[in-house]
Amino acid sequence: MSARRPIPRWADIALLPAINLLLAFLVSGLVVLLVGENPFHAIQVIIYGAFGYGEGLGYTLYYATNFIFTGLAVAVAAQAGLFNIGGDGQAYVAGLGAVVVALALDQTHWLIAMPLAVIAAGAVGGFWAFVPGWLQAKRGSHVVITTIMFNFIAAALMVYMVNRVLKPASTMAPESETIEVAGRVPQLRQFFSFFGYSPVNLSIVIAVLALIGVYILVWHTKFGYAMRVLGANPTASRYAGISNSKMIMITMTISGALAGMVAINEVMGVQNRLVLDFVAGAGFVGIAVALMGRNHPIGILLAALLFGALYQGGQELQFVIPGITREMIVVIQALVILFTGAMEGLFRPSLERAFMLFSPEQKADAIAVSTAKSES
Amino acid sequence: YDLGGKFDKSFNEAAYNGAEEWKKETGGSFLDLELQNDAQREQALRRFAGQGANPIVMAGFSWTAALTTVAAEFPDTNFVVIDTVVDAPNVQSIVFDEHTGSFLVGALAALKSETGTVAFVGGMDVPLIHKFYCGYAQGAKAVNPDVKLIESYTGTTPAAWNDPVTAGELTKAAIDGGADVVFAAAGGSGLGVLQAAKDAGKFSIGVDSNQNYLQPGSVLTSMLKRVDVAVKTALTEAADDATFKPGLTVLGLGEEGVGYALDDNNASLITDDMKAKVDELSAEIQAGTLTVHDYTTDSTCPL
Amino acid sequence: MNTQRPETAAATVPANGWAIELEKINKRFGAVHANKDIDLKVARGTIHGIVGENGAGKSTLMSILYGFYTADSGVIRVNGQEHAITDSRHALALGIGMVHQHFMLVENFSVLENVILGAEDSGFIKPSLDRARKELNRLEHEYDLEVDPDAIIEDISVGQQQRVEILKALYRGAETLILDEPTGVLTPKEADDLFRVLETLREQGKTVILITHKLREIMAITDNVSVMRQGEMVATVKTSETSPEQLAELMVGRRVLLRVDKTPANPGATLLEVQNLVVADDMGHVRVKDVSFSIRAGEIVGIAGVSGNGQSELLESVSGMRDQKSGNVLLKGTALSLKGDDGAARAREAGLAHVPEDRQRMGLVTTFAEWENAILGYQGNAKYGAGPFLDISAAKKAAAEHIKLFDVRPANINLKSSLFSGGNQQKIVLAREMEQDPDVLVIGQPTRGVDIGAIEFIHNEIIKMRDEGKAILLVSVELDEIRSLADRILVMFDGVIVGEADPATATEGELGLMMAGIGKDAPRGLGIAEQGPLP
Amino acid sequence: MDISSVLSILDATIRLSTPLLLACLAGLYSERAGLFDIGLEGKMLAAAFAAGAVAAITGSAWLGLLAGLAVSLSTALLQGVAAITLKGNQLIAGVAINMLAAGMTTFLGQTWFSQGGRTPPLPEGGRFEPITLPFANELASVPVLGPIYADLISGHYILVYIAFIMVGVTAYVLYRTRFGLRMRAVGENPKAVDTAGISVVKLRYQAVIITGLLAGLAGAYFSIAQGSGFGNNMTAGKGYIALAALIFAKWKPVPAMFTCLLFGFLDALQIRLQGAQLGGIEIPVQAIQALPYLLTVILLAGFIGKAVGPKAGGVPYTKER
Ligand SMILES: Nc1ncnc2c1ncn2[C@@H]1O[C@H](COP(=O)(O)OP(=O)(O)OP(=O)(O)O)[C@@H](O)[C@H]1O
Ligand SMILES: Nc1ncnc2c1ncn2[C@@H]1O[C@H](COP(=O)(O)OP(=O)(O)OP(=O)(O)O)[C@@H](O)[C@H]1O
Ligand SMILES: [Mg+2]
Ligand SMILES: [Mg+2]
Repeated sequence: MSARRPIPRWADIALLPAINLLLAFLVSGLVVLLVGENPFHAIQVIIYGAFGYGEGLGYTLYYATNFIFTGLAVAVAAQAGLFNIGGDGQAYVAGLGAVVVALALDQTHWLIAMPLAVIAAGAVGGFWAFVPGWLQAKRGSHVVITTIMFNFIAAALMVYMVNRVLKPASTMAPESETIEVAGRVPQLRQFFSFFGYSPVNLSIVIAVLALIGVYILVWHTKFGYAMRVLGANPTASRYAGISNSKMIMITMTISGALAGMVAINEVMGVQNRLVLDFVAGAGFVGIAVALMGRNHPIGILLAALLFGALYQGGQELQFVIPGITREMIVVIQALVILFTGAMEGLFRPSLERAFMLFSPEQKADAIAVSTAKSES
Repeated sequence: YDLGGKFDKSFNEAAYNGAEEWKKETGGSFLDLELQNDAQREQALRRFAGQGANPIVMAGFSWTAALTTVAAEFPDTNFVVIDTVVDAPNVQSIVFDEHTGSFLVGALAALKSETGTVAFVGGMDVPLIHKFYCGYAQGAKAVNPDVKLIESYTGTTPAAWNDPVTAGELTKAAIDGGADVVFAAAGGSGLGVLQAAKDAGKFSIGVDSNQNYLQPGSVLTSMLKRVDVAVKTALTEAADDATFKPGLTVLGLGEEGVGYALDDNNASLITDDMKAKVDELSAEIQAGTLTVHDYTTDSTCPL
Repeated sequence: MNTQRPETAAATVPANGWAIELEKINKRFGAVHANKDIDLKVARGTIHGIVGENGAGKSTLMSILYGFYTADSGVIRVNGQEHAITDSRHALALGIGMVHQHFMLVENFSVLENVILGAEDSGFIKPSLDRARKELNRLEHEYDLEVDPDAIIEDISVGQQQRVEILKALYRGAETLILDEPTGVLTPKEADDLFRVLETLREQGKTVILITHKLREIMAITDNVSVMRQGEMVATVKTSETSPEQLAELMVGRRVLLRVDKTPANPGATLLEVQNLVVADDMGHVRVKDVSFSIRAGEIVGIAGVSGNGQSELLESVSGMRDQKSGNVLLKGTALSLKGDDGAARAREAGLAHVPEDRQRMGLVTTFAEWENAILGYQGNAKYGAGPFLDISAAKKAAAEHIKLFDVRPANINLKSSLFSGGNQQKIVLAREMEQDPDVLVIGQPTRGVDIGAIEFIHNEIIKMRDEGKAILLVSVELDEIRSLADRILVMFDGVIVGEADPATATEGELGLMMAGIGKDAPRGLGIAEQGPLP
Repeated sequence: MDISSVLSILDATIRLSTPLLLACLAGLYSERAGLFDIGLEGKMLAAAFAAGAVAAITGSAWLGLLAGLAVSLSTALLQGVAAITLKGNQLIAGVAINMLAAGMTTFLGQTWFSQGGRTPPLPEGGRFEPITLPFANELASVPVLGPIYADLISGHYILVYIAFIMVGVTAYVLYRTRFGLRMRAVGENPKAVDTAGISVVKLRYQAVIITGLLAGLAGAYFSIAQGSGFGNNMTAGKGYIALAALIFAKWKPVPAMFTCLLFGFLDALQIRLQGAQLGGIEIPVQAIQALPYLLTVILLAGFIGKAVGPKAGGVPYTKER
């Protein structure tokens, strides 16, 4: 064995993921082939559907908005060494905060309703994560268990709230009253007709702000520093005078509040009312997004866009190629996660070797090594 | 189709079958789509309308908001929505009197029960399912005022509609609680009810489509909700503006939109007396002499 | 090289033959050439020392011999036979055992389980455990290596953990035993015990390779010694023909002062006062029992003691990391409020700096860049950012300064901290704590695992702080270190200060007795059994 | 409550805890070997589908079980390749496996059976039948103990007995065998294992294989024992609950059994409490449905204390060379 030379940075962050993505599509292509459809056409459709026209792009961005929020939620907790699986539940209950404020203020103006709803949704979502955080900090209860449990509790709570409390008695559908136009978050198409009928709305601005905010929080504030110390080495953080218990509680709260922003996008931006299960698993996608994005805002942005594109492209695929069902889209998404996330190391060794052969000084090295080897 | 998926053996599948039948009879073709999440509703409608599909038929109460928006955008397209009401000139809303159909199977259940206890397993505690329960309970009480009712639901997440295991356990619990007839209104989970009742040698009642054949000899009957007929009729009628009937269409016992299933599979389970009694109740309801309370009108269920 | 190269010793074939021969071993880690054309021959039945600065490549070389790393090139001969050692299993089969610098033990396993791991006789462990218990008993007697076979590793002292490592190797029938810095964490007595074991091994014809930073040990026990510097083997000499001064010079490439030069203390006002302190450990056992002492400005007070007698808890409590059950810590007359899990922050604010015993577990976040560690504990300080924000350039500036002042190598503030050698990691921590200009400095094991060049530097820095009028609390298991640095020595045993000694007059023997609980006012016969047999 | 309703709750407890227990033990092996496994759900689902499909086609429960084991095993190995050989992130690998299983099972089910991803109801013999233990019927009339033996202990599917036997087997393997010793060591300190001359990679693969097999049993239980045929996503999050149980039990086999029984009991209780009244007011059914989860949190916070997992968990083992 020889001294491993790391591959150049550009190859690491661009080439390798690209190769992996290609592989994911290739394997997906086989699945498409299995149902007798043309895989190249399918990929074309996905890409066109996700980015090719305004409305498609709008949908991609709309999905990505959710994934940015849940991805950030997972990432912020992960920075402090906490694994928050509860994004789904936190986003779900945050819907209560959003819808209550929106319904109360839908006679005013969205400029009033939206900030207050953001606070309310953040507070409710934050609370839903604070409790597991508190239990972890004070009682040592593992957040992984408690957040899973809180997802289920949230689901039960919301079925009750929607059906027994928020639903007007006379309607059939399990949903809250509709928010008046003044209380809704404006959709981007109101400003740019380019986006067609897509539901992407001003929540995406909050998402971008959240990305920047998290970046600053984690890498440019004392709090973020403390958070990272805790995540990397809890003993060192006590040594550094950081209160681990407070950090855990605050970090979980921030994480839950971020997940709670999904409610703004869905409840105030798209559905205009609270419906059952509006989160639709975005919290779990957030785990994949955060992991693939290496818990870094830029990575999360890219991963969220990728998943948004897969969602929207997959939908397009269903329209265009009727033989392809929604399950196949899930399969394709899973393959993308598998190859670009879990198996990202697949090509690293060959790539390292390739670079070794192509760079002259390293080439000399490689030869020296191999001759040395054959001598022994 | 609603989020439960196309082939749920009951509601969505019935819609699909209706469309298939229409296709077979008329030679027409249809586009169909399953949704992954709520946001895709408007997108799908617009897409179909944009492609010139006419009519567009939707099954499920969750379509209200999306349809309200899109129907206004495509005034020349005819829409038919099942299970909810959208007030627009180009929309036909079809709702079913599930409560009366459930009333009849409730009566059958109480008549069949030897223990005097009948049970209900719903998918999720949502108004539509309550409407089933409320009708069922009233029917059971109507023939046996002392009947004991056990009411339960599989879950609180969308998995509730696809969780035969929990539904089966609920059924076993109900049977342990003395029930010997269990009505399943739980989508895909209902299969677990039918199985568990069969395993225990008790009776079950299917829902939406005729499910008698699934466990012959154990499924007492099925509460029919002829979505297939509705879809088929809608496709036929709404294709032509001349026959298209915008506004509200209520399909009840009279229209044979709801009812109970009687076929070879359960013929031996339902005695002539039982059939006579239920048919009598059915006639009374249709005549208006017997009213069955509809839960969804005021979210209460007077028993 | 400014020193003349001494005649390479033991070049002719020794009576018992060579146990190990390494020829032209090369190993690179990325840009670092850790081993350059290394030649090393070890005679069978001898103790062979290897010395060298931190990062000289000692551990790397031994890891290659043990099959943990694979050399890029070179030849390994064991007992004259050439072998390409591909993995540790292979090395073990050749009779090579290794006690790693950082122990390779499974912490929540018992001693027995650790010993048999990888050397089980059959699919079921019961017979192996029984056999190991017997064998261990025999080895224990043969080498006077006492450990409780059923104790859990994390519950026993490092000294005992090391015995387990040695027993592990012996159990596997090692003929050649490699020890990488075995005494770094041992008390003098434990070290003596270890050396007795090594001598027994030598008598039995086994071969020992000993890496250490302590020249005293090299002189005392080895037959031959090799010196490494910056990846190269600079010399191999007979121990009897060399001196510590010569070895030090070979290692560092310059003359090193091997003792501390200091003027008498000139104590001022009392800065740190500890009153009736009672502290419990994580399990709730009281480890510090009613300890009181005070330190004045310009004074170094050393706490000596066998590790595990409450020093760690005392340090952690004084520095705010651990709640006290009762008692007070006063800084300049004001009691510190140390309650809550952020007590360390308040201690620092009050002017107390803390160099922890365990730099990797506490003092550093090893995954952080060097500059990020340069502000650890002071992240809230206004000079590293206004309000909630972190001023990265200020932190980097401070880091660069620390590196310059303390000669940290490599001088790269962006390097991940885990990639610095232990000595340099220690300097990073020291620089950070000392440069805050604290009133009181609390230091645990300042030179653990650090090479002599760095030790000299660190000791001088500590004296300099004292002379600037700081109060310094020094905890170390190195008696030499305590005796040469401290102005007063307190001896701790079983959570109690059992006596005070004057470093100028106290002998090592006296201190040793006090440390074993047999001092002047010591409670006799307490807990001695746990510490092993008396000398 | 009379004895028969108590027995019926306990009976349901056993039925409901069995798949959790199998999954929990499955997770125990890989996690003890230092591999986080949130892919339990996916492995179970894949196995449930394979077992259901093969049993439906062949009419043999045993062939179904075999298929379930095989599929779960291959899924586990795929995850193993990602997490062990390629040193990928173990959590991502798990998430991917879960999604892949969710999509693939429905997709293949639809392609093969055209019943919306469901398999057809199983024919006779395609499903495991409850086993009546010897003398169960004879003893049933003995007061108290009779019903306990006849109803509670006897009359379960074979997989139930396997699950409970596996608890003892696992405890034995873990604490009494060479493999168990090494596996526990590799989850705590792989470097120590490596320097002792044992292959970390091989050990981890062995653990993953066992995980795959046990998850396969759990999956098969859903579709060909407790249920009769496969339904979409029929594992309904049980993989996550099993994971929670594993942490709750601090990665130990016997406590794992008790935890799974507890979770099963809470679920059984929930099922029986639906519609219960409290002081004349009907408790919302959602409150009862949330009860198991709430109680878990309370028990965890109140009694269990800190759970410290295998130290090397989640970190791929890299040996510098
Ligand atoms: N795993 C590794 N990866 C990359 N570089 C390494 C690795 N291990 C060691 N090195 C490099 O090799 C050099 C020699 O390291 P080695 O551990 O052999 O030093 P040492 O002589 O044992 O030092 P110390 O006295 O601190 O133990 C180091 O300076 C380091 O830069
Ligand atoms: N992964 C790595 N990459 C690069 N260098 C490394 C790596 N791991 C260790 N090193 C280097 O190897 C050398 C010795 O590593 P080791 O872990 O033995 O240090 P240490 O034991 O803490 O030092 P000391 O012996 O002084 O206590 C250090 O110089 C360190 O920088
Ligand atoms: Mg070393
Ligand atoms: Mg070292």
